[in-house]
Amino acid sequence: MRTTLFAAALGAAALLGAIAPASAQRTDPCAGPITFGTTISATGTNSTLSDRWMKMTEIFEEEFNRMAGGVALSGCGGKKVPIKFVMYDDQSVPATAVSLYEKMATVDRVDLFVGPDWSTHGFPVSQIFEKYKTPSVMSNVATPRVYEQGFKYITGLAFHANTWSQNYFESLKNVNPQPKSVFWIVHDNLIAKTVYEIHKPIAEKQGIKTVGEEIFAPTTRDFTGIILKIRAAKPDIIYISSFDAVSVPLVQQMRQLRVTAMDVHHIMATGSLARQINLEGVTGELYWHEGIKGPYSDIALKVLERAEIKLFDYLWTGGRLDSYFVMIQAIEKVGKLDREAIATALRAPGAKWKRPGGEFEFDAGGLSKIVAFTHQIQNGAPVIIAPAAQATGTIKWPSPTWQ
Amino acid sequence: MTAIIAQLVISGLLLGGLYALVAFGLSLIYGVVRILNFAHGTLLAIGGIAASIIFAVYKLNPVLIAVVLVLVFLVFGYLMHIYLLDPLKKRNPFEATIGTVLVTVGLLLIISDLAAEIAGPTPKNIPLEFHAYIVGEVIIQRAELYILGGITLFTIALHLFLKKTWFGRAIRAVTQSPLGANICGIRSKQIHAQTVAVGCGIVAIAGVLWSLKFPVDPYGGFDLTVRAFTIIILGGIGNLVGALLAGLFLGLAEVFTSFLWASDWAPAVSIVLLLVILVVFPRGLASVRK
Amino acid sequence: MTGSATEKLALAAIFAIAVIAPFLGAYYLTFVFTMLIAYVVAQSWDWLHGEAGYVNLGHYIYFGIGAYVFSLGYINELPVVVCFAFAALFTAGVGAILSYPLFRLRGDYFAFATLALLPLFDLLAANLKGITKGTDGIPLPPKGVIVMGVDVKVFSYYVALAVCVAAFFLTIWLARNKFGFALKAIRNDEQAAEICGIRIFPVKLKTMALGATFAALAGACYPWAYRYIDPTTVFGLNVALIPIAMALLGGTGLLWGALIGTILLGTMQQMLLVQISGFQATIVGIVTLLIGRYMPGGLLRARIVRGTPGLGALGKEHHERLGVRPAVGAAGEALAIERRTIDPDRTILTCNGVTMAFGGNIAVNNVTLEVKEGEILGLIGPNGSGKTTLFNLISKIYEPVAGEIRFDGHLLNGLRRDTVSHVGIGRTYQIPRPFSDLTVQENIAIPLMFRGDGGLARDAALAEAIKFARFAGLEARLFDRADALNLQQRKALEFARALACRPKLLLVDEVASGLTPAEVRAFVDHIREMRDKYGVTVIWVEHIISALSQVVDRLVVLEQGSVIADGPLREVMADERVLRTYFGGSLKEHA
Amino acid sequence: MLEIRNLVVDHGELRAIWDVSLDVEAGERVGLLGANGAGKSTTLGAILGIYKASGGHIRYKSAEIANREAVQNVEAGIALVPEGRQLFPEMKVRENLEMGAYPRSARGKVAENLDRIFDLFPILREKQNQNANELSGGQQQMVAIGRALMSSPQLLLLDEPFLGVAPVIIEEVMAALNRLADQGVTFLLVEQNIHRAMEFVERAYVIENGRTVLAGSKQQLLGDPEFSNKFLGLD
Repeated sequence: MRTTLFAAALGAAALLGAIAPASAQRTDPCAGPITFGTTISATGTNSTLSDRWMKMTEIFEEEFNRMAGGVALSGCGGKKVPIKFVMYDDQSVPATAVSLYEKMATVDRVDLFVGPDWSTHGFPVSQIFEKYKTPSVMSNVATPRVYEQGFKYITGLAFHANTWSQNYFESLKNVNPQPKSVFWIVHDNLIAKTVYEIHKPIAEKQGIKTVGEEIFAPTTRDFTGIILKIRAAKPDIIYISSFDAVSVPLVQQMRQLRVTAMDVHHIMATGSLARQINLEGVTGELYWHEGIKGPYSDIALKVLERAEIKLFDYLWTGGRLDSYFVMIQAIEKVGKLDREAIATALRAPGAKWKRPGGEFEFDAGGLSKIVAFTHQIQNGAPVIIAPAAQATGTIKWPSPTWQ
Repeated sequence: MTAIIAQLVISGLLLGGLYALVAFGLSLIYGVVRILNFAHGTLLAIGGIAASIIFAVYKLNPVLIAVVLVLVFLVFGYLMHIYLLDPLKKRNPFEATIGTVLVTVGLLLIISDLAAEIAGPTPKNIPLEFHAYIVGEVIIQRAELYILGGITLFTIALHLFLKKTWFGRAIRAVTQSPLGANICGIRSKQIHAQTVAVGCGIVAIAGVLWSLKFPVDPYGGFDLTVRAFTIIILGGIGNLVGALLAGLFLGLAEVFTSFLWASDWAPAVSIVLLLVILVVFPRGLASVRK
Repeated sequence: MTGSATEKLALAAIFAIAVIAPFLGAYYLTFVFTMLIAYVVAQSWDWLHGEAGYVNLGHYIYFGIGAYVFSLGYINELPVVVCFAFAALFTAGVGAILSYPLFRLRGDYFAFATLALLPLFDLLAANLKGITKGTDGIPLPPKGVIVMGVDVKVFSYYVALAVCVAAFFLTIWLARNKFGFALKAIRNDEQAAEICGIRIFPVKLKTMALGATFAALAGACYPWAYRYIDPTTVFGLNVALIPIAMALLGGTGLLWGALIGTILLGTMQQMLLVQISGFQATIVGIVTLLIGRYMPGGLLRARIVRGTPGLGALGKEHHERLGVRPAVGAAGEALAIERRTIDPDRTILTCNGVTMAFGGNIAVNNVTLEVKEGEILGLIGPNGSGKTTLFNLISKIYEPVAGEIRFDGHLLNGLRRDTVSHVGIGRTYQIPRPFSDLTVQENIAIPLMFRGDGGLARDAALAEAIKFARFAGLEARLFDRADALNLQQRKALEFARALACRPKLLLVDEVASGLTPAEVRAFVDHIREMRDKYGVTVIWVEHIISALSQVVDRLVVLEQGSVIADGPLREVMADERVLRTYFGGSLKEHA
Repeated sequence: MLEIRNLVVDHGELRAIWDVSLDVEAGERVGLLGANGAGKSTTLGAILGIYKASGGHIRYKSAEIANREAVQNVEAGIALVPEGRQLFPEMKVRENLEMGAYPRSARGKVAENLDRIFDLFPILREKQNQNANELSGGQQQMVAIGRALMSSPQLLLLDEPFLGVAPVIIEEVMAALNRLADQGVTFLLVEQNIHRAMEFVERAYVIENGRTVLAGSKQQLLGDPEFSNKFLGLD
């Protein structure tokens, strides 16, 4: 028995050893290519937001290396090295994402991470970055609590939940007649609830009273109950904090049941929503828009074009692309591939970072302080109405289609 | 208040009618073949997605779309039974049950993944804009009337089909007494395959009507399978009228729960109902009537 | 364990891999960790399914509950051990409580109801925000990530591995132990199990609670390692059915089924994940479908696997692992039945005004009957006259709507079915109901294990069963499954099983039909021997009166649920009323 | 009309019929007697085509019908009134009857046959719109017989038609069966109640353990000590 056990153990060890790829740790900080590890929710429930990103990332690798010529390493005599992505589908399951990041850290031995998306993934995966002391620029992980863990190696590109609708509520100060009341409709989801919880006091400070609030489950299909409550409450503003896909029947039924308000605000008033329902006159937030030119916008637009992605349809694509740009900037700031230095640079207080939508800073926890552009759907397309500097039009108030 | 109740009732009936439609197919299949088809709700989602794509690309009339999809689904159901499910009948009951679970769960995975790969994972619907009728404070969409009409007509048609045609009666006969049906000269294998086909055909119609009102995505649908099970247990296996009433009741219950209490608890209604019924009447409600 | 060389080797290899995986790197740790957890869930599911035959589609809720309880304990800064204990205990409690409503259900209805548990608990976790923090989920504080300089994942890994090992050996124990035999009897036929003296509900409840405990331990490992849970991660339908698929894939009810299924499906999923982009779920779906279609008993039961030398050992059914061979004994060896001295004046069974009705149909109507100790009573009557119903009343299949049944000093009214054999009643069924996927030996051993006095140990029961089998002429078929027997052999098996209940009163329901005259005579001798040698009282329902006439002391005739005659055979057969109502008058009338 | 030779039928691994041979001439009333489990019902099922024959021959009007589908046999004029009736409990009496005319050849004469059955069992005409499960046992038996008659059978196989039927109704059913016999229907009757069986049949076979062991006319059998021995057990 003892010999069999020993033989089996030996065999097993040999087998595992054979599977494990022998890849040496990189010793030369100037050698390319620099590998970025990431997972994308290409299948599963979150894939409605990100199903085209795998293709987009492949194109990004190609276009960036072609158009920019690679990452400029000042610490290596200004040599430009290409980037390379290692990427997997996390199937929208957090546990799968964790195992994949572990694999990328230990088997694929990627240099840096860019990802994952979504707060539910950000929580467990952020510990992997700490453990392997490998910096990551995550995208679309907007819940402040992820960044309140005191971690050093994480940063995240997303709207700051704290400032998500900042421009919107600012712009409301200048409309006439003034809105006096708001009804909150909230998708039962980490990010949607955070946005609602943060903006409720902001609105009330501005003198906009809450006359109703309702949280709905993602599988809700019939919203008549909620809508009747709205009609009874007669709010001036209806604020929908929800993912776009799950709110299709909500907005549709609001239309059908002739809900009236000065404005209906949807934090994800996207193109995919607009294709399914009449969004005319609805206000919302945009992360970035093809019409707004800024740093890297040439590369970004080229990538989007080739990947056949419209920012208006896939709202969060901007965050994804920005995480790539920010990581590249961080390497260039350091001038060579040095994880510790890159992590420090990313979290340097007051550092400015470029993105196609403008400049921004990270907060103390590592979450980008990005303020969304507020837009209104006019004649089927989004028109930026705030901030004033980038505005492409003015708000129609009260919203014409909700009368 | 009456206007509010009226509005809620309309929505509840609409939702419940659609639920019933989902349950009809499952009820027929379960009644005749005694197979738990885990892929049932997912088939509806696929039907809805196909319908909305056809609508978006060819701008076909939804009725025409339904006709096309029904034909496709009939064939699919027939082949599914002949090649995947029927051969399992030859195994012992233990293997037959497990085999059925594996086959239908496998199908569920395959069709939802394929649909997501081909059509994309985003939810889709048939965006028809129609005139609305306003009676006092109650608002009814013409599309909703069409859907309600569709459900009513279809239920009546199905009812007549089961009552009046030889084939429909054979389905009921096999459900109620397989041996008795055999004695009357009903070929059970044939009826089984045809019933699975018809059940899938009904799902196609449900899918089209569903996508007129609500969006569907390839990963959804399983919660509809659970609801459909609730409905057939509530309404009696193979009992169409029972399924309709149970579906309507469920729809109304969910709508009223969300208005009177909170919408995040509305999905609990059907689950709690199912559990309570099963626990109080362990052999289903049908056993009580006897 | 009497495992083959293949099994030892496989076990050693798997265990070795599992032990060293963390040293190969964090990726292997995480990958094997997910498999360890999946195995525990799959295996603990299979205790209820493979052993007891219940399809609990909602088993995954126990994983989720365990994860939640652990997390809540952890963020309230309880020691990890305490968190684990709470998770296990609380979840076991939930399992026990759920057993009460759920086990009222059978078959598909049980599956429906348990399936509904998943969305229900998902909803509870999402909506009971005060306790669970709703869809926000629970992040565990990062400060516990490194314990004693080691990543906490390593600890959770080895805890999970320990739980796996415990689950594996518990499976071996369950398959061989008396408790496991109770489950197997339940799987085959709950009523027959009760008749053999098994009190079934506590057995099912314990199994449910045990399964819940293990799933909860696996669930507790999860947040400990991953540091975050939310409702969809631990109650989501998409993850919940996978472990079940794994167990079914390998082969449910087999020692290696869940393990091999987990390894294969888990590895396949992981390979697809890292090597193929797109269509992963489709491929998993196709494999699942093909196994269901062509190997519905699971991979290990497939002919091709069973036929492969070495591999075949993994697919062994439990009884192929039981090593108890017949002890060579003398043919006339006494059965382990207490020899009672008969007191012919003592009344052993009294039915007083017993009535049973189904709906409006009165099956047994005000039957009053006395049976003396040591009597052999024949019970006849046309089809539908209530003979079998009367048996069912005495053996507590039914509770009479009126009247009183007393047996050997016990009032049977209100008695539980499983105590019937304990007070000394054994019975056979008209259509035999042996435990069909158990061997002849096991069938007979079951009542021996579950006697009122605590019963024999497994091996003793199996050895003792051989004597009963020999007595019933089944010695040659000792190791064959009951479903391979022909009708006569099944009847003989039932008879032996009833004797193994050590009855004072034996209820025999139509044994002779289908036997040759010589076989009938042998059977009659058996009946007589039971009475003369062991003092057993017998009531025998039979259509074939020629068989009865060889042995009965007294004949009772039922017609439409009522006793129409009661007396010595010859008197009864001459009774005008009997002849008229039972035989339609004398046959000569027709001539 | 019907000729069975050395029939063998297996239920899965169990052999139910080992060796049954019998003949039924057109217009005859033949009984099939035996104890529970002797194989009587299985024999009837095999004739109709519900069970597969593993061996032997069943010839009907000189055509081999063993292993033909039930529907073909119904179309050819065989009908079965099964043990336990096997009605469709939640279908109306009328619908139950109509199901008997399911084979294509029978569909043309539904109205005519319904009339005939309602004449035979007037109570069914009254109750035609009630669900079958609301009927008494006797009435259900009438429906079962009626359903079999809907295909205008020439050979009617009856499996324990008097089981669970009140004596008064038995007389009524018996009278109806006699009328059918007068109309030329051939009967093969399985019955445990010897008295009832002997009232009706002219000739009978006795089955034991799946084998035909005795045969003869009513008079022959009743005079045969072995026969009374089998059923009475008195020497």
